[in-house]
Amino acid sequence: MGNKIAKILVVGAGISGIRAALDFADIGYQVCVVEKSPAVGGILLQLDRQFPNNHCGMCRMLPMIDRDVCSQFCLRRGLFHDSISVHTSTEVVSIEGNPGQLKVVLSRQPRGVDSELCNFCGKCEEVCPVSVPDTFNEGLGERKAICLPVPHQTSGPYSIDWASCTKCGECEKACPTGAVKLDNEHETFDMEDVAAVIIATGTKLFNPDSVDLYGCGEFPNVVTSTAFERIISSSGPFKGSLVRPSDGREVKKVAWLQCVGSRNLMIGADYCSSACCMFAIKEALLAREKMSKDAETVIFYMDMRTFGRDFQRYRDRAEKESGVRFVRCRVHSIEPGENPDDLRLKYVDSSRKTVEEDFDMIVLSTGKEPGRKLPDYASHEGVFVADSAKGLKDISGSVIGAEVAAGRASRMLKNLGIMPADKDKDQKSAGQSKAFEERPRVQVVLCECGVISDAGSLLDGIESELEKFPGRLDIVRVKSLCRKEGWDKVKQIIRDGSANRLVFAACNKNVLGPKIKELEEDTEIFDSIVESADIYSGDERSIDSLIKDLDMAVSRLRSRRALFEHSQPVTGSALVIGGGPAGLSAALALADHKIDVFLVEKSETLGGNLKYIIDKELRQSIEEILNKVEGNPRIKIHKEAELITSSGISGNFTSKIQMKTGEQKTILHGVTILATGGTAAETDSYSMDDHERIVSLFEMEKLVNDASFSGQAVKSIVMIQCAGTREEPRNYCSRVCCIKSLNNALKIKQIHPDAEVYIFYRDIMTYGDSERIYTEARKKGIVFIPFDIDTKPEVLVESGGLLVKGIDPVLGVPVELKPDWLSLAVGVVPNFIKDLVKIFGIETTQDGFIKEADSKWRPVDTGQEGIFVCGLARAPARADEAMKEGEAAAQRALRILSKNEIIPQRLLARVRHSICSMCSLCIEVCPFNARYIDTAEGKIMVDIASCQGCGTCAAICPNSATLIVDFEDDGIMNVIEAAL
Amino acid sequence: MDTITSIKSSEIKQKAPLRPIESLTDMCMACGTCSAGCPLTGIEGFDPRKIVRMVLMGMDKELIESKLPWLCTMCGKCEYACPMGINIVSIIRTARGMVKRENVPGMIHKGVELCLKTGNNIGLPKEDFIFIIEDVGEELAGESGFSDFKIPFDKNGANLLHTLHNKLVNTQNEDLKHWWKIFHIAKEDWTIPSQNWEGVNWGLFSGDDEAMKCFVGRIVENMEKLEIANLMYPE
Amino acid sequence: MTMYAILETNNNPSETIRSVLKNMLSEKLVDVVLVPFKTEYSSLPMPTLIADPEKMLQAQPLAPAAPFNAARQAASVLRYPTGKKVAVVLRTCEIRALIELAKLKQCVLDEAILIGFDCMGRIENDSYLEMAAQEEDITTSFYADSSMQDRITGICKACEYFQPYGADLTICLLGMPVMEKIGLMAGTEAGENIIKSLGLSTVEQPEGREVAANSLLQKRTEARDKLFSETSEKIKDIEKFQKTIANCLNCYNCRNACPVCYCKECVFLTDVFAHEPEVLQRRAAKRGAVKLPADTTMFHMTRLAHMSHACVGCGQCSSVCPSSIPVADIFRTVSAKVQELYNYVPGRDISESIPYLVFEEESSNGK
Amino acid sequence: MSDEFEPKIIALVCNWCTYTAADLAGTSRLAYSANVRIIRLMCTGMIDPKYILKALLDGADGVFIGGCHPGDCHYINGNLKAKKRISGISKIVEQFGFDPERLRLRWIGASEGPEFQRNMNEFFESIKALGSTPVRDRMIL
Repeated sequence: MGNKIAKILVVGAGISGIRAALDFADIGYQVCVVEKSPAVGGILLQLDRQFPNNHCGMCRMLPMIDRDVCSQFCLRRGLFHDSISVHTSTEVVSIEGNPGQLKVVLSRQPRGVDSELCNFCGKCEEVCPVSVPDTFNEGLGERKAICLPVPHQTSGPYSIDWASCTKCGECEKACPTGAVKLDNEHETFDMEDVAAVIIATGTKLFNPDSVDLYGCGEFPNVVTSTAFERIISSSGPFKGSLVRPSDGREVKKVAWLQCVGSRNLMIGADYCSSACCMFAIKEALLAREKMSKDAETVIFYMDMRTFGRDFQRYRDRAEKESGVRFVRCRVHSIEPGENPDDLRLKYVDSSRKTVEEDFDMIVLSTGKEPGRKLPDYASHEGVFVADSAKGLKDISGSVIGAEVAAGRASRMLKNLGIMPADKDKDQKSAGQSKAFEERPRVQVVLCECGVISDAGSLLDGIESELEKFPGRLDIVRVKSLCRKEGWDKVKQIIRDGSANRLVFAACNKNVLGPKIKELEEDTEIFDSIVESADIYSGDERSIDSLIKDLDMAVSRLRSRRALFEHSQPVTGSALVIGGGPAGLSAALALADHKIDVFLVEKSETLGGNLKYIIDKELRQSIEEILNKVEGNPRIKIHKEAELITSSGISGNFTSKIQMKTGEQKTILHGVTILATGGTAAETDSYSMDDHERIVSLFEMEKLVNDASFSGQAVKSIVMIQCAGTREEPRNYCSRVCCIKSLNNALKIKQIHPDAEVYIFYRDIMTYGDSERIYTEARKKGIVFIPFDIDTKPEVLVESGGLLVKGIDPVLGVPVELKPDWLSLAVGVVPNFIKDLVKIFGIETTQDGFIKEADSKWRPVDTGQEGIFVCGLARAPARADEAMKEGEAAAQRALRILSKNEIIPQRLLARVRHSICSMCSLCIEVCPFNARYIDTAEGKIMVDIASCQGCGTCAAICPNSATLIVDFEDDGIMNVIEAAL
Repeated sequence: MDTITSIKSSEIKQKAPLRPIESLTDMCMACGTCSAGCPLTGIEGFDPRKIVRMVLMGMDKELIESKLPWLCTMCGKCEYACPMGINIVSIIRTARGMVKRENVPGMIHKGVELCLKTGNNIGLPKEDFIFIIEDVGEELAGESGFSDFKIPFDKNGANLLHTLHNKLVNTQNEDLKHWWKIFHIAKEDWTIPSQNWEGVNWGLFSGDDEAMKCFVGRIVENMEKLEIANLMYPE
Repeated sequence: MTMYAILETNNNPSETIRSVLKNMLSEKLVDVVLVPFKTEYSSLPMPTLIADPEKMLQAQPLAPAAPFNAARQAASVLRYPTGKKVAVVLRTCEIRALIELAKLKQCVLDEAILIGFDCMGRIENDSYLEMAAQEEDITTSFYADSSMQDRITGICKACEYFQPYGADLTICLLGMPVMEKIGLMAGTEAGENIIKSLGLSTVEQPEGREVAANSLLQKRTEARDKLFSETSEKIKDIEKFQKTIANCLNCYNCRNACPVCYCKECVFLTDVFAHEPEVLQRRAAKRGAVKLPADTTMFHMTRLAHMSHACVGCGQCSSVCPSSIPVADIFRTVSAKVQELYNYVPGRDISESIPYLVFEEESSNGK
Repeated sequence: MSDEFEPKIIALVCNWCTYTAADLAGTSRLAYSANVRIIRLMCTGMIDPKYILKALLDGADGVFIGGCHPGDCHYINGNLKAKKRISGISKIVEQFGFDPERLRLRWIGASEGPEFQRNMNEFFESIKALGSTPVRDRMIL
């Protein structure tokens, strides 16, 4: 393997695949992404905003450190990274060989359009005679057989949908650049020496056409949740207005039907699709934004599964503030309504009344497609499967799953002795180009377009205007920049000429962009000294208008300066705080990458909540990791120790810990992982403290797993879910309780088959495959009695024992039970870590969980670069989930630890110390805490690892003592001047 | 309805006659699909989910004694959509069967008894039946194009055995002619049994398995006797 | 209850204050005092840092003159903590500017004792010097003869912030027979400690101050509104504004005199505005002609953009303008609307963040 | 035709959302005035008041600022910081006779190409109705 750059293959370019690819690219691997469809981005391409904040923020997934190597763009538009190559319309045929040296056979379906030649002019689309339902818009509206498969994506060119193409040849004739090739023979090709493969093929959604009672296909106003996303999307078929597909009328009343294709044994779907509940709430909220005040949104559900940290409050807001109605009833069928195109639903409401209501539109919350299997090669050694390929995951779940798969693969490679390219990648520092040391000499390259008929006279006009420009401006004409001949000429001009800045006056930058990137490899020209102006696309424009564009490009180039920042060294070790499941798995993952880890644990033993975990399998997996951690020479364990101070920036932290003995120890580390955990919550609800037989579900678990339990006389046990949780002030779902209570109940039934078990619940949160436990519990005769926040059961402690009073909502009759035991699902709370929060300057939620940088896209990063969070410290999680988060955090940390130094990027804030007044406004406004005062030097410094070049600092600095490279004040003002 | 207390102890379960049958009620998650689909939901307190819930809660006695089982039309819409595949219709039927026969509402049980005795639910004697049918047959023969129409009673080896809905014999016998016209034009080889011609099995509705079996058996007997392969059943 | 002491003045209020300051020094209640001081070379009082109690003789704490806004001088003494207590005697606008500078980390007020007084305004330097040539003790006559108070600057006449904000000690003149007695009021615990340590007997705050303040406020507000409407007229369109500032030389005196313009070096002196020849030539080519130095209007408007939220209306910018541009009038007028928008009063409260650091967490549209 | 007033508009847009939307509008061939000059910045939070003054004083008839929807900002809240600053600068310029309508801040998400087009057209029309900038044909010193 030696010098060869290890290559990773990622199958699937949805959010998981992109995350895994970026992870590998970040630590220096070459990555190849193959995607079956013609576009990168997966289902997220079709969605504009996400729960639980109705924001987008997909761009936040882009790398922070290696910013320059990936084009800075919305990920919906494509994935651009120097180390990542993307093959769309490509599938894996087979994988063979040994890990580290896999041979992968791939099959590619031609796009029908040459990406090198296509200039996005769209003439092919205009002439194509074949119109088919627009798949991107879920069949709403039409598109041509040749089209941009994802209208907002420009990473690939036009593409032919071979299924509908008639090969009439009109497009071929119309294409001005000869890019269309009507040849759809699949080609098979091999990829050798693939070090590892990540399967991130995602999950397909259930197709509701088969549900005859919902009238899919028959009623145009019954749509899937994905179609609804397209309807409200500004880039969708109705340009973002919420109207019905049948007649374009404004939607005033819309309903969501949950669990379409999920939680249905009749179609073999004994699972919950996990994301649909939140998805529906989000859609309802987005709909409300677009609807009139008196409009109605109703969600029909069985259990509203708001099992994420912030989800319950989101639901409550939807209900109380935004007026989304929630009806607990699964709807039987959709019938036509009073008026044509209306849809009628009949249901039984919570007061057992039968209601018939007409809606304008009905959205089916379709879940995961049942019965989908992974391909055979997924089990090949050296192939790792991301969680999202196994079942539907929300975004953070997909991201974490991808990190875990990537992490496991890179651990295996480390073990095999396979390294990424080299630790200190020979990074071209574009900032240090020689060009910046010289006065700008601008070369304008005018493309003599072979396609536009009157290009010649246009160029004459431009040239005569350009000649009036003061200062040196070399002008040269080149034939057809979009073709190789033209481009070779450009390279020749660069080599021969004396210019140190380049402006291209040509067409679409999507065509030029990739070519300009190539220039970097072939010449001394870097893309930061190249600009382009589009003089050909769009409607005919005046010379004056074109000259302004060119003038702006020239002005931008003239103000480009060299970068003065130095690289920052990285200390290649990690500090992990907390020795519970999350911390242990993070520490081990890093140690397996041959990284030194300091593991600091407050208590006298490692394992955290392991002591409360009864489940055999889970116990075993944690114990296994615990043993490995304890035996690992790279992990230095400090028990009964606490962190007292920490300072520094990403890559270089200095922390002090104090042992119980009073001894203090200083630790140097490059990253910090916070895995401070959580614990069972306390509650005084339901007379918790008034009777010895009222116990928490954790105590119940212990009890039922104790050998003595079988000897007890147990006739009846009652469990009450959400005791003191999912209402203020602890208004979140703890995620673990439902599953634990169900397991306890099943265990009780196993030992005492005749015992009665009753579970009072608000919403059973058996998300994903754990739905099976719920099914199993019902099968075993456990009785479930739902209640609302307003109809909580009552617990009375009487002389004779316990009495639980409630109401059966289906029958509307009181229920009175005298259980032997009462188990309360009290939930979990994060450990109290106020000191750490202060030391690290990180943010917490109102419930004391550590806030991530972004709950969707960067779930284990904190707002502070170099500090990561996992497990219960971040959000309620099951132990297995917490361990995965630990691995994910380790993988994120590896990005930093895998480098010897952090090389400054061009897009960076800089301080001109000589004129800085040290007012520190920049420090206060920096959203990334990337600025600090170097007290020794008396200077304000920029942490180049944290700074992302947003320029908030520059905008608040009154005298431009802070500036952003390439966005300096003079440059921008000159561009403004040129524009006017 | 009373308070539900400690309902599923094994003692009660033994007493609860609906438990031992192959009911899937435990699987119910009270989702409401059945209620939402049932055309009767809300009428006189009917709701299929309630029935399932009563069984699940061990309230069989209350269910059997209530009129709920009798409100159901047995259309099966509920069961068709139940995501857990709960056999709602058969639960209701079983419940009906457990009702003391004298408490079976309306004329259904009377009909069953008459049928057992006479071979049809309205207790029509054979002669009267033949008279009515032949009368209608003659009427049809009077219409143009049907002059050669004749009622084929008990024809051995016919292709189709034609059982009749007692309503058509009793009150709406004009409707019989529609069938027969089709048979005649299609040149169908058919026959009507002169005995045990009842095509409506009220044993099914009253939950009386024995009677139902008997009624079905009579038809089978007729078919075997006349060596007929196909049956036309008006329900 | 505010702590309040009455001080006899015997027709010389300046002397009364001097002796208080002197006692503060000799009693070691403070280590140094920054106070206007008449040097032997000119009658114009200059801010002076006094360590020797004996030097207090020449202090002019109440002089109706200010050659410049002394907030910057105060800030230079208070740049960072030194472990010494510094008393600063400042006009209201100076204290407000000092508080703004503290927010901008240009000074730390932890060790400062801020002493303010009810400001009756200041007289322009040239007038003051003229008057000084004829009269020995302008300060005493200024307070004795209210007609002299009409000679204060126009901007002072329109200043409604004549009572000190956030001062540890306030020298109370409003509503007092200044030639007989004045008040010394503590606004903070530190101020109270000083009154106590000086052994001054405290009394209930005498009535009359509020009435006097209200009547002055009314007068000032009327003048202010007149100033605003007149100035608005002068700048209400770009044509008028160009005429108003046509004679600007880009000397940057206004910026140098501004107490809250805290930049080490103004951006207009940096390369941001040091245009390449190509830029200037291109500008000329596009517009036909450009006046140099360029960016004069840009300068004034940028300074407004930077500092209007913090303008304390001291008027020094106008005082120093060689071209008699009513810079202060413009700043006061424009700033008033900006400060109203942000509900921000510069110098009101040191714990109040400057407007650009506070923003709504969530807002639905950019409208 | 040539006499008709064609407003000159500067659009300062953030890289992540509004610029992407503008680009999308371009590739989707959603037309708006050719007199709109788009200047890409990393974030609206980067907008120095100087840029707005510069544009207005150099003769822009309108200045459009487009950022991410609140919460979508790639830099967390640069857009909200921008909003605060821009409200101040608007207050200033209006006192010098620039109609505050000449300065418009809007949030346009990355996928909202049509939204970008609509905003450009609306702004263009509203500036057209306002008429030329008071700066036009004047020598600003």
